[in-house]
Amino acid sequence: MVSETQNTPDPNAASVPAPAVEAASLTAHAPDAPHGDGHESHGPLHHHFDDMEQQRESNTLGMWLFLGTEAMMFGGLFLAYSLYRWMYPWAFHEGSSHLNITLGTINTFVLLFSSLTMALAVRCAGIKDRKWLVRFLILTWILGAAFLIVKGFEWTADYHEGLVPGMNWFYYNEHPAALPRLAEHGISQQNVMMYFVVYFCMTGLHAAHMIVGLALVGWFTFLAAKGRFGGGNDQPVEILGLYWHLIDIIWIFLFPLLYLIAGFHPGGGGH
Amino acid sequence: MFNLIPFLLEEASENAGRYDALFFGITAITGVFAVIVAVAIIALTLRYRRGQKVDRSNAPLYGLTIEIIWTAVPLVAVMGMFVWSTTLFFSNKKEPANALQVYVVGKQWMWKIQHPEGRWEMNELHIPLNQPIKLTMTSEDVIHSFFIPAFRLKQDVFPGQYSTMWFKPTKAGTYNLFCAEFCGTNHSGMVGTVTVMPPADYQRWLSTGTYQPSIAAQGEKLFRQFGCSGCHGAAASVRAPLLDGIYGNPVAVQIPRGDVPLERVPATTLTADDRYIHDSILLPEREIAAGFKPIMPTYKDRLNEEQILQIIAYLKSLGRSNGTSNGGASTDKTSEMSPSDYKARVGFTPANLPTITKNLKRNSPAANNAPAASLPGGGTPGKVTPNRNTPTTTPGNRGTNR
Amino acid sequence: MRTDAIEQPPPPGKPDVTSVAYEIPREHYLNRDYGWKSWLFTLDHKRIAILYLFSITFMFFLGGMAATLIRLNLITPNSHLLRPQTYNKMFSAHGIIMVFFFLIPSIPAVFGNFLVPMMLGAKDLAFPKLNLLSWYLYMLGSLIGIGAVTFGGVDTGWTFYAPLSTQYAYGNVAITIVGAFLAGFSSILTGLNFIVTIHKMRAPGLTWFRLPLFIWSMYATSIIQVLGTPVLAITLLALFAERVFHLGIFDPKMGGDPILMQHLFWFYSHPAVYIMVLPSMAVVSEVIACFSRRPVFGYRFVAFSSLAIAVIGFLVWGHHMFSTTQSPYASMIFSFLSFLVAIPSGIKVFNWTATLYKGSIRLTTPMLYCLGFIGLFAVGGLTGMHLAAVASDIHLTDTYFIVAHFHYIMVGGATMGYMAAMHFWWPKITGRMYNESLGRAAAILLFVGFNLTFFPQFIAGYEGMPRRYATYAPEYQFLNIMSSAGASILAVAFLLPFIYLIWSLKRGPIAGPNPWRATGLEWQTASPPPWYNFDVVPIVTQGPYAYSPEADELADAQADMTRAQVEYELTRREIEGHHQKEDSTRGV
Amino acid sequence: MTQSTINDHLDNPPGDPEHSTHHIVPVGTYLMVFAGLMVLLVMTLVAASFDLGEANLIIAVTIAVLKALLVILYFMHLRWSTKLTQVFAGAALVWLLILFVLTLADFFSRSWIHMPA
Ligand code: HEA
Ligand code: HEA
Ligand code: HEC
Ligand code: CUA
Ligand SMILES: [Cu+2]
Repeated sequence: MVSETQNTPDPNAASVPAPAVEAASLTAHAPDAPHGDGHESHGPLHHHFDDMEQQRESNTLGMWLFLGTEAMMFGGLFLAYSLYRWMYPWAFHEGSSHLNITLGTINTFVLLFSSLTMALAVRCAGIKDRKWLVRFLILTWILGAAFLIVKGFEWTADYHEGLVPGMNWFYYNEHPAALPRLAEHGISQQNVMMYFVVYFCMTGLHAAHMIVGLALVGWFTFLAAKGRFGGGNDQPVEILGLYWHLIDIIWIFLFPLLYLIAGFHPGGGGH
Repeated sequence: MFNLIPFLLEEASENAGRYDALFFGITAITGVFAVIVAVAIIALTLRYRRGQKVDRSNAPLYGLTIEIIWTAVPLVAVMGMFVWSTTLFFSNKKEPANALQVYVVGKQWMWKIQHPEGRWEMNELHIPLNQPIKLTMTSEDVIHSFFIPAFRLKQDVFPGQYSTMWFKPTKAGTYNLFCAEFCGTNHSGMVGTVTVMPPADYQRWLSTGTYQPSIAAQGEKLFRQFGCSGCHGAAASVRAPLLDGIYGNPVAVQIPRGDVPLERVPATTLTADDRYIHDSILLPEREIAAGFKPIMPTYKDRLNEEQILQIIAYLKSLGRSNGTSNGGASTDKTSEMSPSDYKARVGFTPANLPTITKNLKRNSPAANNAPAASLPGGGTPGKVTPNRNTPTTTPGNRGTNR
Repeated sequence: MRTDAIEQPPPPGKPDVTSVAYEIPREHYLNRDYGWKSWLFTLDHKRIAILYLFSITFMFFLGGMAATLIRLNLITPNSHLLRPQTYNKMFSAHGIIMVFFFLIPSIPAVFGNFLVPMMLGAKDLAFPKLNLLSWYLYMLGSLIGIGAVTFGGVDTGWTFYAPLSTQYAYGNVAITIVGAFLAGFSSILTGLNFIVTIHKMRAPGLTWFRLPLFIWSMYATSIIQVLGTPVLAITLLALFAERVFHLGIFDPKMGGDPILMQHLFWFYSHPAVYIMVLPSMAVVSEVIACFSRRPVFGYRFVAFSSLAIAVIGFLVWGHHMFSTTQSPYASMIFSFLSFLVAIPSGIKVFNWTATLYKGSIRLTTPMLYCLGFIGLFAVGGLTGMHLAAVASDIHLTDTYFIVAHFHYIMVGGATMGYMAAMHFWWPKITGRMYNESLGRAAAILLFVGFNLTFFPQFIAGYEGMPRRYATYAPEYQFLNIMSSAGASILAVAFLLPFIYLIWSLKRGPIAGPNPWRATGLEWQTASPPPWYNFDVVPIVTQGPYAYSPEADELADAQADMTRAQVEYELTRREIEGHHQKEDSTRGV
Repeated sequence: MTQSTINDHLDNPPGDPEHSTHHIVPVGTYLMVFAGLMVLLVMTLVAASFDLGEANLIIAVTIAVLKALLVILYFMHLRWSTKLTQVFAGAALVWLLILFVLTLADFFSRSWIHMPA
């Protein structure tokens, strides 16, 4: 099985440099001569790539690898979540019932919608439609910002209710009424706190990614307006899109896992 | 080369002999390979040094057969070692029923050891010869590790959970006791000695030296002081299980999940070992005695590990009750429970009632000091490992379910 | 590039004679432009490699200083030299620096950076800017890190176990964590860059099975870096948050679980040990082939064993937790998988050994280091079997047996591989030869000193001496004195190359493009290489390692003739009073 | 140009390489996908409004996975990406699986040895 690709050394290998350099190819590969095979190369080609195709594929691959690392990173938190939810089912139920499902749903909608606009932006870049590219980017940015604002409201609410571990945790001192309910389930406050620790870690890290995303989208809008993504140089937008969609996907999981533990009861409250 | 006498470490426990066999066994097996590699490298290097006049013609570039050989042979070797060590590992898991319970609490940077009779000592462990000992250990602060080289045993000790290990000392003498898990500034000072003495001497030793009221007595004090008796006492108004005789016996419990109402949670059986009682006190919500409302408050911040150990000792000393209680705990009650009985108490008949009663019946004889099922040597699941129901009964209960 | 450079290979071993036949090429990557800007803002992979070379070597010496203090302190049982607190900070600093700031980046960031594009016939890595960024991240991280461990110090060990690290430890844990975190990201970027480059930028005709084994190993390493490191990152973040805000994610008192932290930590940190050793294996494959003038035996098996190690390496982390309350069943599974990971490593060892067969072996400095690697790695790995076996690990865990185990692999293995690479590619990187006999002496000294240092620790470990002990029971003193004695030899053995390599920069004879008469693509261009590595993009027509002893003899004959010609040429020039030597050095 | 034998079936998309990079998806498709996402979002809430015990979690996660798949395949063009890209996207998931399965296996199996017989 090994033989066919296992090259037998030829005796003069030592003196003739291997691998041999074919004269014919020299002109074709003179350094620093950007050229595409077949199709004309467009957009800025970095010196160390041979052609546009190679550059494109490299960038896409690189971005996907990066998304992989992001997935693994959040994975650690999802693991902690799974473990503690398994350990303290009722506490998580209790904690989750403090969240505002309506706002959560709105945010989910907003983020999914921003994914759509971002996808369309990428498409516009692809078909060199600068006007709409800019518009969709702006729309995406607005939606992203909206998401963060809503999240901000949720967090401040939690803060004032005293549901922020490590910074402001007094909810159960102020709502002695809630204590019987805890006792009913024999929950200790601390395990509810654990829920909120996980909640803030996950949403916090996610929000951090959103902020980075917003900065990039803003910057790209500016560049797009200056027409930097015309002439076949649409890939940066595509790459940005990938990042944006990943953030969206993470939220897709956060929403049911964090907000809906206690179930969704439009007729008021988890209880 | 390890076998040179000065390097041989004393074998002072039953386990030590078997351990050394394994250790030197592995050393021998791997040693063979090490020698083969070393010899091969040296020989080949000398033989084919540049300038040596040797036949270098048509040298092979690959050889499927040889590759298979040096894949398969090591494979066999490692599998052999794996089976050997794993069998030894599991054969050491269960301690004999007559094991003597000793409690160990680690704090930065000392070991506090309590004998059931109430004799307590610091950084020293005195034990009778040829008597299986079971250590139930926990930590007040960080992770420590209880290490007795002469016994070839080590067990990490975690805050907030129990780990246990057991051994049978086979040789009188005094041996090193180390803390093996880095635990801060004075880690290397967290050392002591283990003294193995003939039973007679041990009895004499017990009766001397620093005494405390026996652990059980202290536990009883706490039991009243912290209001346990207010609910668990026979005369209590609150409906809570009587705890007489709960220790070491199977109990019917419900394991709540998420928002599923308690009545809908099928009951299952666990053994009320140290871990179970420890968790019942610190995390009452985890396992609810079947048929009771989960109104017991947690004592997480009020009782420290040492006190809990004392309470457990007390509960253990209570022995069996004659079933005048409503105790969801006490064996004879639950085991004789008919479906109607059960419904009357719990308000529903669990799907797996037969299994429960079967388990309870099977285990009720094991009403001695030794928990029917608890785990010496290796890892005892701590508080982080709620006793989910047996795979055979309602498997649904396991996992991150609601 | 002077073509005759390739046609007249110097007789191996004595380049000093013929080197006059070569000149340092007029323009190369080192002298293309000057000034600190041209270095700190360079995007050239070779220059970034140099930046890494300096910073990483510096880190190694720092870690070594700490090690020196550790060994000095352990000469006496009751810690005469340092207070226990200081000792704890020492081995923590030692472990953290050596692992996060030295060994993990070492070969990939230095030689990987330098060689991967050249071996692929590419002009640079796929993402030069990321490459530079990764160096800045590394610098930031390591500076913060060493700052934290030197001023104030950290006393958690390199494993940062909670709740010790989150509540009870004194040192500035949080800052150190930030350092390790940044270094982690630099490592991710490097790996990402390599993967893309290897997939997308291979020279025409360079199919997967024509790649040097160095690339295969580097590829496997990169996969671990990309998929494993993020988990460490999040773990460190969590520890940081817990230390600063007291969140209690891992704090049992608040319902957290310390064992979860250990799982997360080792999910990265076991695979990380293969990040440390796979690159050294990469080096060994290259060097062994070159100096036994034989293609690596069983190319495909060696290539795939790298991937196998990378994948299986991700399934065994639980073997660091046998003595915790980990489920016995989980322990059993982890033990089983840990045994399995031995097999691919074995395949490598055996194939390397077989490569020597019917070769024409030259014991040059790099070769000595590599043979050392194989032996010491085998011992280290085989003692790993004692630890993979649950029952026997229970006694050995957290004793000096562990310390010996991983030093055999990380010092005797990985670090020796680093030294081998340093010597093997030094001529390529600098264009100069170092002093061969000094090199050999250092290599042998290292081997001797190493075994004297760490073999006694196996015994001490079996005897039950716990690790991370500032003071220890007197019966272990004898073994520790041996160990400390060895360490001082080690120190000398590491200092020696440091000196003669620096010396060679100016004084060393000029190496020429291919002093070892090696066949790798990187040797087909001038040394030091030109800015874009190759004046022409090579087209690959055959596999790596086209060595053969017979051809060697032939080439030798040629070389002898060359030498004769050269000597003749020399004398002629002498007569003409023309001082070739000075001219040639001017090129540098 | 740097395509080699192995490369050919790894780095190249089925069909014209051009499409691997700028594949222009009709707007309609995007709108359809978005509609699908909305439907799933509603389903999530509806499912959560019933109390189905364990089932709730399973359903919720399943729906989330479907949503993610839609985004990945269409918005992120994975459907039209090179095999190589798809492989790496998959790898991340496999590795996540390793992390979860082996870790939770520990916690879930701890109590087994405690079960009465
Ligand atoms: C480069 C670093 C490196 C490498 C490559 C390895 C490789 C291996 N390690 Fe090691 N290890 C560490 C670094 C490393 N380790 C460190 C730093 C620690 C301590 C961490 C800490 O707590 O601080 C540690 C700890 C450690 C432990 C935990 C000990 C404990 O704390 O209780 C275990 C347990 O299984 C282990 C096992 C192994 C195994 C099975 C291999 C295998 O990969 C080895 C495979 C190689 C061979 C087997 C040799 C070659 C093969 C042959 C010659 C063929 C024939 C072989 C057989 C027949 C078996 N290691
Ligand atoms: C790449 C990894 C690496 C390397 C190269 C080394 C190198 C060395 N290590 Fe390392 N070591 C670790 C990784 C490494 N170690 C890790 C991860 C731990 C665990 C930490 C923990 O428990 O958390 C550890 C722990 C550790 C211990 C155990 C401490 C304890 O548990 O109490 C000891 C004890 O002997 C030790 C010794 C040495 C020695 C003598 C060297 C020698 O090889 C060093 C030789 C090099 C030099 C000496 C530097 C070069 C010379 C100079 C700088 C000149 C100045 C010095 C002199 C003049 C003497 N190390
Ligand atoms: C508010 C009343 C109350 C107090 C005070 C109380 N308990 Fe309980 N305890 C209960 C109830 C009700 C149960 C049964 C439901 C459950 O298992 O949580 C119970 C269960 C238990 C169990 C498990 C018994 C079984 O059958 O499973 C143990 C052990 C226990 N308690 C010990 C203690 C100890 C020790 C204390 C004091 C430190 C204490 N309890 C204080 C009400 C109380
Ligand atoms: Cu306690 Cu180390
Ligand atoms: Cu490991």
